[in-house]
Amino acid sequence: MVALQLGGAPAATLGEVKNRADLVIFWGSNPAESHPRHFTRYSGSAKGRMNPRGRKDRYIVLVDIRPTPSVKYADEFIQIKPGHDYEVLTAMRMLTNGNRPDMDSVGDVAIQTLERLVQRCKDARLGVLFFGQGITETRGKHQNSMAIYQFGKDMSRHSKFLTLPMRGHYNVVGSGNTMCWQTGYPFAVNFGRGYPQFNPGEFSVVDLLKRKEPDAALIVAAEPMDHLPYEAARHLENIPTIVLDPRETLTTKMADVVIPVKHAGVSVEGTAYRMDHIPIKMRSVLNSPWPKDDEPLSTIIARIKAIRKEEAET
Amino acid sequence: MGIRIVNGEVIDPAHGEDRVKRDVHIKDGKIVADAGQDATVIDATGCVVMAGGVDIHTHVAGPKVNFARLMRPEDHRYEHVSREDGYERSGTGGVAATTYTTGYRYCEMGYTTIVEPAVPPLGARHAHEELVDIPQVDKAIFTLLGNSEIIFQYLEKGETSKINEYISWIMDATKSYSVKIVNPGGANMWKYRADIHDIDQKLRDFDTTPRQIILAIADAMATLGLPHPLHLHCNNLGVPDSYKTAIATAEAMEGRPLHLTHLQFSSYGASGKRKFSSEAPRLARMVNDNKNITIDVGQVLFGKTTTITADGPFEYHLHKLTGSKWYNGDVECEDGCGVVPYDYKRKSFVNCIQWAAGLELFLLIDDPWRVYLTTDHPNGAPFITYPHLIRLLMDKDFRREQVEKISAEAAAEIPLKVLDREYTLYEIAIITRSGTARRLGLVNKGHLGVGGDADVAVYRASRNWEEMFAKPAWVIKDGQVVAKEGKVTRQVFGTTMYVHPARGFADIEKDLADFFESYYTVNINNYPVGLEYLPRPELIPCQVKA
Amino acid sequence: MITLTLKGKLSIPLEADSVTPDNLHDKSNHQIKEQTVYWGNKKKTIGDFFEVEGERSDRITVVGDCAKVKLLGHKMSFGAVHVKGNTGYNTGSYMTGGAITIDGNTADYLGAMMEGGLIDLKGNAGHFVGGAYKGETAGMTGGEIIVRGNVGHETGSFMRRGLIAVGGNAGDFTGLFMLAGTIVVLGKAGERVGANMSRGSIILMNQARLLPSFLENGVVATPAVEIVLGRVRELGLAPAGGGRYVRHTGDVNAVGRGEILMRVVNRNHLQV
Amino acid sequence: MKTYTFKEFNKAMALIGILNTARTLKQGATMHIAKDAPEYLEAISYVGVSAREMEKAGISEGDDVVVISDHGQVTVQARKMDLQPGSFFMPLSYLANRLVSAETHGAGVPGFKNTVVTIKKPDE
Repeated sequence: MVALQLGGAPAATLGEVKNRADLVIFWGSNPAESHPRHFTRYSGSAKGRMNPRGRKDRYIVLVDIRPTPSVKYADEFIQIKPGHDYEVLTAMRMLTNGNRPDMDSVGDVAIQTLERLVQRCKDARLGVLFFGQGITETRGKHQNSMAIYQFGKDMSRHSKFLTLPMRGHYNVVGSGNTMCWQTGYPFAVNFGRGYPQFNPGEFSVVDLLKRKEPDAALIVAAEPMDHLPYEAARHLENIPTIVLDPRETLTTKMADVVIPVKHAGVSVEGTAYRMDHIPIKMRSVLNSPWPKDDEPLSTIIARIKAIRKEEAET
Repeated sequence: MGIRIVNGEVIDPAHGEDRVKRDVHIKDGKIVADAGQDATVIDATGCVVMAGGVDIHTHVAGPKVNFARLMRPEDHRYEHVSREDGYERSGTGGVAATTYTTGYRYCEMGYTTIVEPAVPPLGARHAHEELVDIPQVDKAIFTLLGNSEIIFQYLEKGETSKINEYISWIMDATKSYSVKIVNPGGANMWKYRADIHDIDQKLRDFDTTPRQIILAIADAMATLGLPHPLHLHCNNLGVPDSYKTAIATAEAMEGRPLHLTHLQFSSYGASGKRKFSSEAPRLARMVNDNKNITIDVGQVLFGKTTTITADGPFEYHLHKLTGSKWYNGDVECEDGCGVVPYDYKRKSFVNCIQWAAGLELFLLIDDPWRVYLTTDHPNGAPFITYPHLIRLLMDKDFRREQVEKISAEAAAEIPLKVLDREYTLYEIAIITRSGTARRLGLVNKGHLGVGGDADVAVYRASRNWEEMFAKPAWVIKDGQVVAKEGKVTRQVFGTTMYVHPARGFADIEKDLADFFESYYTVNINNYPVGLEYLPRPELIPCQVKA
Repeated sequence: MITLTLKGKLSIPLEADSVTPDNLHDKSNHQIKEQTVYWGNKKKTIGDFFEVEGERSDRITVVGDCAKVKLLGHKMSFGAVHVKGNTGYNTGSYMTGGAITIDGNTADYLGAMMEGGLIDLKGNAGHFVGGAYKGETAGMTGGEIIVRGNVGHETGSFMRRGLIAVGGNAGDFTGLFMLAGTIVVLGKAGERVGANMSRGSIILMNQARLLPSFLENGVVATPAVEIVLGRVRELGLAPAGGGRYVRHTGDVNAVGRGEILMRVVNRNHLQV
Repeated sequence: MKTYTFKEFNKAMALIGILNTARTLKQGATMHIAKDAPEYLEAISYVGVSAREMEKAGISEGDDVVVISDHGQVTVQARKMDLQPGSFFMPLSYLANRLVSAETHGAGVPGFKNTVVTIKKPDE
């Protein structure tokens, strides 16, 4: 996200990958485990307009620090030294732009290997680089994604090339999109002064919790006690916490108030955004006695407004 | 309870009224003959009374607009709408403002209807979700079909009736109002990193040409009786000699109705020392001579903005030129888009020519009913600059002052410097509401006759047209006062207008099922946008000619 | 002199962008107390949090642990702010003139988007010292920042002019996307120094591992470095003088006219 | 003070390296059962170590080991994985998150794959 804000990216919807891509690179991503259906639907064996034979029409490269279970689906595996993605990408950008790095290898990868990969990208009808959290959560963080996008932009001078993040979590893209059209920012938004302010690090949840700044928390369909570093999440144990969730989690166990709600896409219809920003209509398939997410929230807002009004009048 | 606006001067070009002193009566959201004795009286002494503004082309919602917001946090950092200022919902400004801010700002300028003109079918659901969050105005979307692979397949086989059926289906599936074509075939070629440069150039994947695409879609739209004709962004936009493509496109229509959008961006020639010139006079002549054609200008104004278009190759060209941020988003089987921030500078020769070309189009097209005021928000400039643009059109002295501030080299070359025409208030009312409403086929909008929608803007007359149009004294939406003195006083939500054309031209059910199965990554059953996405739907009837 | 003394300990941060000489210099003691600060989601006043002494002065002293006080000296253009303690986020951001002195440590975005003036930090700073906010493509455009302790990542990102001198160590990505200006690091610099820099100079007094996109370009002993170091000394740091520097130019993936000057620490360096 | 032979010293030595945490198929599939279900606990309670380092530290497959970082420590089973020496692996979960630093470097994302940890046998 932050990397996108720094420079933008050449991207597309996943159907483009299915229909046209003849070179697919996965970098710091392990789709076999994290996105098990990605391969068959879009990037691997999927058949499309220019790829009538599916897997046979694509060359697949995996770049990672360890041979993950995805290796067996790839034509080539490039193992790099942990924490050296940025250096390797820098070298690849140099090769793309016609400069040869003055060394034999970078991040434990031979320059010739990178040269071959860059040439493959240049020769591709449509090259796609998918990158995962192996890039964004290691040393360099968003700057690593930035380097990927920059590589994509450099490569766009030579061939049609796309760089796409492998976003995890159900509908994380949807929440980013909605935040964005309502506040201008995708996450880390502070409404404290009556209007949206944005600054990751300053207003992002991990940082706020780590600095023990919040004095109450309302958590909607998230599992911070499991998914955040405990160093941050433990602050939630000391403050009043309200959780909206369809089922029991580590967070609901810790919460002061739990409001069970319908499971979006299971017992309530709605819209979810796929990782390529395509909105998908979700249907309701099961009945549930609980309210929809927005009902308790609307009630809370109405009540707060009423209290504020009373306060203002007295 | 009704409203009676008294003592104002009514400008209602749809009924030929130019500064007529008469009362305007409003009741139950409509203009009526008599609002009754208990009506609230608005004393509009010293004011002109017009219908609410109707913007025919403004990028305010949908995936690519949201990418523009996402990509530029620095665009929002310095401007905001705050809870403290009494707004119902806070938001941020900048050129790609947030949805609520967009609605408030349009309202505060006296606009009551806006059209988002470029939504790829796959993004329609997203666009409608954003429209739900745009208050104060009625709204509609146009669907992008100029690079639709389904249409290309039918074109190859010459299956006209299937094209009719598909367009009818997709209008309904996207809850859209009309069809927009952007760089026909160009986005498809961009999937090979190529572009289209001629309306008779063949595509690579399909045996068809832009000319065939445009004509087939225009004919289908006529058959379906869509209220607004084809809305076209020409091939080869933004480059020297783009005017030739625009003229060739217009000629290709052979009298069919056509709306050429942001024509300013297609009005460049390659003459002069810098091989970049304004050919707006030629295009103006073309428009004057062809009564089937209407245009909106897409005026460029100086300052920082973000360009957003479905024309992927053009945005890449701009990115290479400026080295600034670039987002590209190709949409499977349908279209593409690009986003690049841009800064129009008074020092830049090219930018000055662009600025002048837009004004030349305004001043040289004789019939105000066929030229409309837009900045192609935010491509030429953000929509909040409309009052400034109006002053440029109405005040030749002000315009001359501005010409003196631009690059001297450009100032010496532009035809603008000899143009003395000044728009009248009556003409401004046409290019900002009456004309656009008529071309959109909105019979209840853009006028103050009995039966019209009670969307009214009351402007306090002033010789400084910019001030006058920036802060209307009252804005009325659906019969309620929603803004006073240029500030929203009440949050309301308008309707989303859509069409539902007739079906039954051909059976395409199996074709579509096969196509979705083979080439899309979404299920056809999940593809159509239902009415549940339009909380206040307004069906506009199609007029099928017998 | 205006003295603001923090009354208690804060856990919820305070946005105190009203604490600048620009805003307070013409105000009476009472008026100063009435100035707005934002505390969490509440609008409060300076008097709610600080004891206020003095009035009508362009010199402000802030006393207490202000680690949770953000935006001190935000957009200030003249006068002096002296903080006897720590400060929070965005201290001196967008400042155009005057001087800020901080006796303790500070958080991220010290002097971000700064246009002019001087910031002197005795302790450590967080990330983005003299940096650019997210999405901005032009950061610091002038002024000087001296940090006697350590700094975090992305110091001087998108910097266009001015000087940043770091007495201690720097994190990764020092001088990221730098467009011009000068950064001096007396301690150790982290990885990826000067990534994507187009122009500008980064002077490192210790060895650092550089990106492949920097080309070694000979050993220099340039008077320009001595001029910069002279200024750094005037500002109170003590870099060794008279050394020789290995000059690296890059980032070749950007414009490539930036330079990283790395002090030759021992004679064997060139063989390494 | 205890004295070691070289071999003993090697065995008593803790392993130091960078912990990489990530989703696994099994963790993803079992997390929806319940967070305290035995299946989920089994899916998350291990640390992957390269064969070479396991031998070096005298750890066998399935042994309990203590993983320690600056932020916390957990006891999990050791599992042989195809990794480079100096890098370890744990599935994403609250166990691994005991170890991860909340420092985000201003990006809002913690270093889930960049935590320095020490792995050693539990004290007897």
